[in-house]
Amino acid sequence: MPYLYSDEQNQIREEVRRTLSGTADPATLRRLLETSGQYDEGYWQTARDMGWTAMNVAEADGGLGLSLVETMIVAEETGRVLAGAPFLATGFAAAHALKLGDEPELLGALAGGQKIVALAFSEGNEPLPLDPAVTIGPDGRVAGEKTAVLGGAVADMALILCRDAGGVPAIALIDLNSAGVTRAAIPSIDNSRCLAALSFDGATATVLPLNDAALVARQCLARLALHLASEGVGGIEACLKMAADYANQRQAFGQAIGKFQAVKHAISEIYVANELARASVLDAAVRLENGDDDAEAYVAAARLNANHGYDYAAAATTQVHGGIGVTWEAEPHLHYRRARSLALEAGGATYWEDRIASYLEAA
Amino acid sequence: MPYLYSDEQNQIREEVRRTLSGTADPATLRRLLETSGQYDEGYWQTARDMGWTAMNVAEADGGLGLSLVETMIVAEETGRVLAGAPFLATGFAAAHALKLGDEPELLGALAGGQKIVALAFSEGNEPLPLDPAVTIGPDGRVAGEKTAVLGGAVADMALILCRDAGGVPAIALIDLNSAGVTRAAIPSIDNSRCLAALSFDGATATVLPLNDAALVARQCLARLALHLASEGVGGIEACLKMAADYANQRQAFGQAIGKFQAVKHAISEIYVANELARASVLDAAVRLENGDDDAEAYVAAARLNANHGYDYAAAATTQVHGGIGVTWEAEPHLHYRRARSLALEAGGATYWEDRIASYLEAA
Amino acid sequence: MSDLNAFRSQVRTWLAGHAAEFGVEARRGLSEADDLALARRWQRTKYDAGYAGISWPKIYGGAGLSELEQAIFAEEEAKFNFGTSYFGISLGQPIPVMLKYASEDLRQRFAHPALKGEEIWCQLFSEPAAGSDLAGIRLRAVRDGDDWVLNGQKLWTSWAQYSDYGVIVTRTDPTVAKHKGLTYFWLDMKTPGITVRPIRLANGEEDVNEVFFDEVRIPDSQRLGPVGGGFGVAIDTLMIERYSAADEAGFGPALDSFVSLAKATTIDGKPAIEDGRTRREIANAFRQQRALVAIRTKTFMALQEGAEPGAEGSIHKLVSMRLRQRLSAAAMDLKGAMGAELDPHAFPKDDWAHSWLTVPTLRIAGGADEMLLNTIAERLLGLPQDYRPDKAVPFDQIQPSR
Amino acid sequence: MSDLNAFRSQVRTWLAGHAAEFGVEARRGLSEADDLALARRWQRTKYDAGYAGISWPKIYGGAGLSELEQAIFAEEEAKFNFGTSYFGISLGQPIPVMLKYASEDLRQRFAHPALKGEEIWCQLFSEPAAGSDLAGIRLRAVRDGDDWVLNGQKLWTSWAQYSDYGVIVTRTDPTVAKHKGLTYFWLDMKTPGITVRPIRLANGEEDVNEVFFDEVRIPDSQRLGPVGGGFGVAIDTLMIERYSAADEAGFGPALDSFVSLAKATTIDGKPAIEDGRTRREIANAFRQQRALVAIRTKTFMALQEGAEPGAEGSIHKLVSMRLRQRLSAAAMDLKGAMGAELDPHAFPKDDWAHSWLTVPTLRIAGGADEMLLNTIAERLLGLPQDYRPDKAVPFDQIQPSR
Repeated sequence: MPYLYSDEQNQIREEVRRTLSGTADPATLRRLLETSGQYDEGYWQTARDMGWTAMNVAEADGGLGLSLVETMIVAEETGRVLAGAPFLATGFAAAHALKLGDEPELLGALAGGQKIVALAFSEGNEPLPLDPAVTIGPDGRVAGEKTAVLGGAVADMALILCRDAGGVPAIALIDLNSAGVTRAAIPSIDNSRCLAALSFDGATATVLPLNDAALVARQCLARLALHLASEGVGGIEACLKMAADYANQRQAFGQAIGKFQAVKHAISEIYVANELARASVLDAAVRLENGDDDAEAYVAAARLNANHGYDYAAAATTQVHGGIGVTWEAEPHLHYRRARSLALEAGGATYWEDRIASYLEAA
Repeated sequence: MPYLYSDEQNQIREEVRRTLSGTADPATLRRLLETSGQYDEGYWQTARDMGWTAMNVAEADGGLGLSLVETMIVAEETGRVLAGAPFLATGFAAAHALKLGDEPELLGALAGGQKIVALAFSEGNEPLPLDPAVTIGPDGRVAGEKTAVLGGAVADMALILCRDAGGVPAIALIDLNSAGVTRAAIPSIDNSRCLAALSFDGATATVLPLNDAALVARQCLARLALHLASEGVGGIEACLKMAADYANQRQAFGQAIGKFQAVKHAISEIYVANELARASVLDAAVRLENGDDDAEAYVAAARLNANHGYDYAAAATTQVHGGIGVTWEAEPHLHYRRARSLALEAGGATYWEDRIASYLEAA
Repeated sequence: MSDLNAFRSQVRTWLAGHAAEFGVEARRGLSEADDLALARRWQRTKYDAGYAGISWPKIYGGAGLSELEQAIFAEEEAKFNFGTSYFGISLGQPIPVMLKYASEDLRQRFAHPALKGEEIWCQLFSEPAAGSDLAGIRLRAVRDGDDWVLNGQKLWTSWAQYSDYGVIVTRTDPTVAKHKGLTYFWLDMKTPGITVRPIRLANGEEDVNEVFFDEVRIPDSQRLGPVGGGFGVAIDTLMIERYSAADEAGFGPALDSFVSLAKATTIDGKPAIEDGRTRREIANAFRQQRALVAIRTKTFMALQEGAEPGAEGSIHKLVSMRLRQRLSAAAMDLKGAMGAELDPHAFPKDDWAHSWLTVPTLRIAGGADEMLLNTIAERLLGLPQDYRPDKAVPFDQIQPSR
Repeated sequence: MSDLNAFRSQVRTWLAGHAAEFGVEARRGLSEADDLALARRWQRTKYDAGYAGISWPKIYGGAGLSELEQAIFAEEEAKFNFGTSYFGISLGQPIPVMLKYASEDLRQRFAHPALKGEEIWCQLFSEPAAGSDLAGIRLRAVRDGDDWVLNGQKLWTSWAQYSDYGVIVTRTDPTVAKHKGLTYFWLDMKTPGITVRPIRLANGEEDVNEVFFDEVRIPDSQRLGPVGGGFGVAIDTLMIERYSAADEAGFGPALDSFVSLAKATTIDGKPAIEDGRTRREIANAFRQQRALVAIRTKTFMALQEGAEPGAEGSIHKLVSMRLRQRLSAAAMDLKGAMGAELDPHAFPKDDWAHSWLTVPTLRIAGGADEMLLNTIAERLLGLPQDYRPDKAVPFDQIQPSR
């Protein structure tokens, strides 16, 4: 599996970028920030129309059967323009469990963009609770609460990581519009991410027939993390361009501020962060695509590189812009918010650091 | 207890600085780096002649009975000139146990500079082993090994943190020149620190009559840490001056390199680190002098500020000097070595971080 | 010191007695208009009790005490999160400059209403093309008989939307070097031709403004300092560095609150407080915050002995704001996915996400990190100024920002 | 790719067969003279096997393969810590420049002995007042008939003490702008008037030298490039950026060794590998090192498709060296008081303290961090060059370093 994009892949990127340039814009995101639980419907319609929801789903399941690399190209481009909805990411992660859990119909609906599926895994501050507090009974009744579910305010369905009557972890599929489900949008630093608290009180769900649900949940989380990392790479690159352009144009003390080394070096550091994150994400995608045993550690590396890089890039871009950078109308805060939101959405730094440390410890 | 130096304290500083300027010099330290287990005898003779060994020992015990603040002034000045012997630090720490352990004779000899006393506490990588491997029998016979004892290659006596027959921690005083003691100088990044491995095989020691030897050992370690932190502050200040002078004088690309913000800001950061470390050390000294219950947490803060600041200052000064900075004949590497050595000598970062975290956790 | 301790305990008691009426709980959820009204009542209450201008002369409504009592009061007051920010600029720079440069009549006229919170003043300095570079301002003032006519724009003017008066730096001669052609005035914000437009900041708040000047006519009697001497008066304004109330947490949440959070959360199923990463984060914050407090204590003692404030403010801002940004992000990490939650009614002092969202503004406003590092290098360490190609060039020949 | 894989495995086998005779264990404890002698034998062994100049044309003793085979060999060779550093400069810059600028006779004369390790070349560029600023060199060359007479000093010349020949940049016209008055030569290091004095570095080693020139006379036939064209040839020399053997650990100890250390030590009585601080350190190193490897893999594939090397070298150096410094210090911390131990016979690749002690040199040599960041900004991001007041000024009117 090559580390260089093919001509076809480069064409896909061009097409995605062209399409998005007429669709997603900062003004829309700014509007979405005002209230919780809303997303960019125009962008999402485009994503469905363009078949981005179908890319990594097999042709037999109604998808386009493209590789992870193409999927990550789309993720990166959506991250670059701060697209106002997280459903490509959640759908990409959920598809993995739906495939293994033998849900061809929903998989097809997900690929076709008819259904939005979220991952309801995290409890409290644990992204993947070893011993979930949410339970599912033999009758399929779910009880308990999942907080901060990415896309949960809008999604049609969710995959719930829960504990069955035997105390064993299970993944259960639930219709979020069914009786016994309450959802409350959570106001957040980036409301377009549609975080929600989900309460289950007697709602009925279907346990997916999986050999090792805990392992599948972990794999889904890794896929979510990889998608978010790729969005982050797009964000870093957007910051890099924005900062360099501004530093070339803005004058202070009689010269372009890009001549001051403090500014110049801060921007070079964004470049370095971008190169690290970009190579790392591609590396993880290739290893995951290859089915390597140790792919999770490389996903962890990609996620950490993307999060560190994006957090840094957004803060540095703001600082380079000075006063303008901290106004509502300027773009830096959109990246500053998105970067942090991405970093929290699929497990914080400690979770992923531990994936790497445990992998090397055992090696 | 004031945070401003009195006129007398300022005079002491002036006198110490004047005395040292004719005594300790980089050439001597450079020579000492060549072989392990040697120290700057000229400097040490001066320290004894000037009564610096006696400063913090009570007058009744043969000392000068000055406060911790005066002691820290001397420590800072010796750190500034990279004095080539660590015995003021070890003696200052040991005096605490000797006083509580009722050893007036040795305390007097320490104050008078006739005896050098080291702390033989650490085992493996633990600065204060909770359950020491070195044992002392009912007959006073010591068995086991202490590694990397600061000043141990030269000291006359050592205080050993050991376990008595009842399994209880004890502090035992031993003559390092007595039978059954083997010492091996350890070649190190700063040989003037006279690190040594001490082996005890049937040597006889005297257990100090202490109510809580573990607590006293911890207090001794805190005093050692404070002294080393103060030496570090002197080192940071020396780096600051050296870097600023060089940046003003050295030209590249047609101007003083101090005009380049990368250089300029790096030096400002040394200044900031110096101010933090300096204030923090004084704060800890005042609290320790007052006998505050929480003084140890402030010593930890002082030590961490000094270590972070000095490690940074030495590396940044080297970088500002460019090629010259990494030659044997230049001073930056002397500070780079000393900074790291100080940071390892009384427990690494994790030990002191844990002191703070545990203090706040319990608060 | 014991007098000061007595003063501190007296102040603390008095403040505590007013906390319910004016403090953080009374403010929670108020609209900005209601919050301002409450803040004005609080300012008046302080004035009546002699706490509004502690270090000001009595004839201007002050208590005639020292900067130390002023600082003690501010430190204690900050603990309750009263609504004081509306008056910070007003009483911090414009009025002290008026007390230095204006006639005695004007001093009497303006000092009392400002102290009572009845009138608010703003400081019209920054412009779109002149943020860090104050001498680069362009707003023109042209002499016309006994008047001056102002045209142009100011930016980042704190609380201009509530201000009754302002002080302003203008360019009166563009043909001389940038520092030399400036002149300083005070003016009534209701003068015809002034338009104030609030700017929404990244954290959603609107404490700064654009202010447009369209043929604004003011008499020469409102000039402060000589024609062409405006840069000096402006620097004087900025140098009114009083020993200001500092907060080692950078006015973000206190470290204790991080420790509590670490006790209440887990990492990989174990208490987060036991994880080395959390412990290092706590230790790093403690060591730096305690050092800032120690620097403050030292400065305080030096002030008592008559010293002038030095670079402590720059160090404090630089270190406390970086730390606040880092610790806020770390706290959000500890909370996991819920770390992104942003309660619209929380204050930055109580809430990590708000704190994190607001801190970039503070790393720029009132001296960006880069400018603080320059100042330290140039003023304290004797390092040379950066290259400034426009220094000796007539202002009208400098290439503008594209 | 499969051909390359076959080449790699063939190389690996061959190298492994020589490790006992020439590798790290054979070298341990040798004097530098003995180590050099062993290294020369190793170089000769490679020459005889066709591995000394893998990407060089066959007529100059090479194997006529691509940079990729060269890179693979270098990567595999680095794992054994053979003594190769003495020939790194020699074969890296001077000989390739000779192959480009010298006559065919000279190419034949010099290429083979250099490849065999019989002759060593140095590169006489930097001077006391010209480190990062190459165009600032002062060493004078004055025309005298068919000769040039050289006076002045070079500094930081790697392995000059063992060198038979060298290439040199001189100032032949100080009355024109600094970049324009330079001329480039090659010379015999035994030419009368040349004195080499090794410089001891902070880590105790002596791989660089001062070289003094006192009335050193060389013929004009040893000139490379035109009179006044020396800066161009010098830049050409520095731009011979081959895809060089990179090591994600910055040629310090591998991350595995840190993990092993963390398993073998304790923090507060518990295994250090379980402490969050250690885990974060490991994760930070892993994420960055793996990203560097991924960048290398990508570059490698691009080279196969005919691309030119880009900024990967700068990123690699910047990131790997910072990381090596940080990880080395962290490893020393893990070892506690024994972390300061410095075994005089250890190599930086095996030993954390040595690694830590040597890394500051590497953050300066071959492009200081600050210069790398400038290069990235200017060449890749289109940011402007810093202010350079001496750029257009005649060299003899530039104010010297005090």
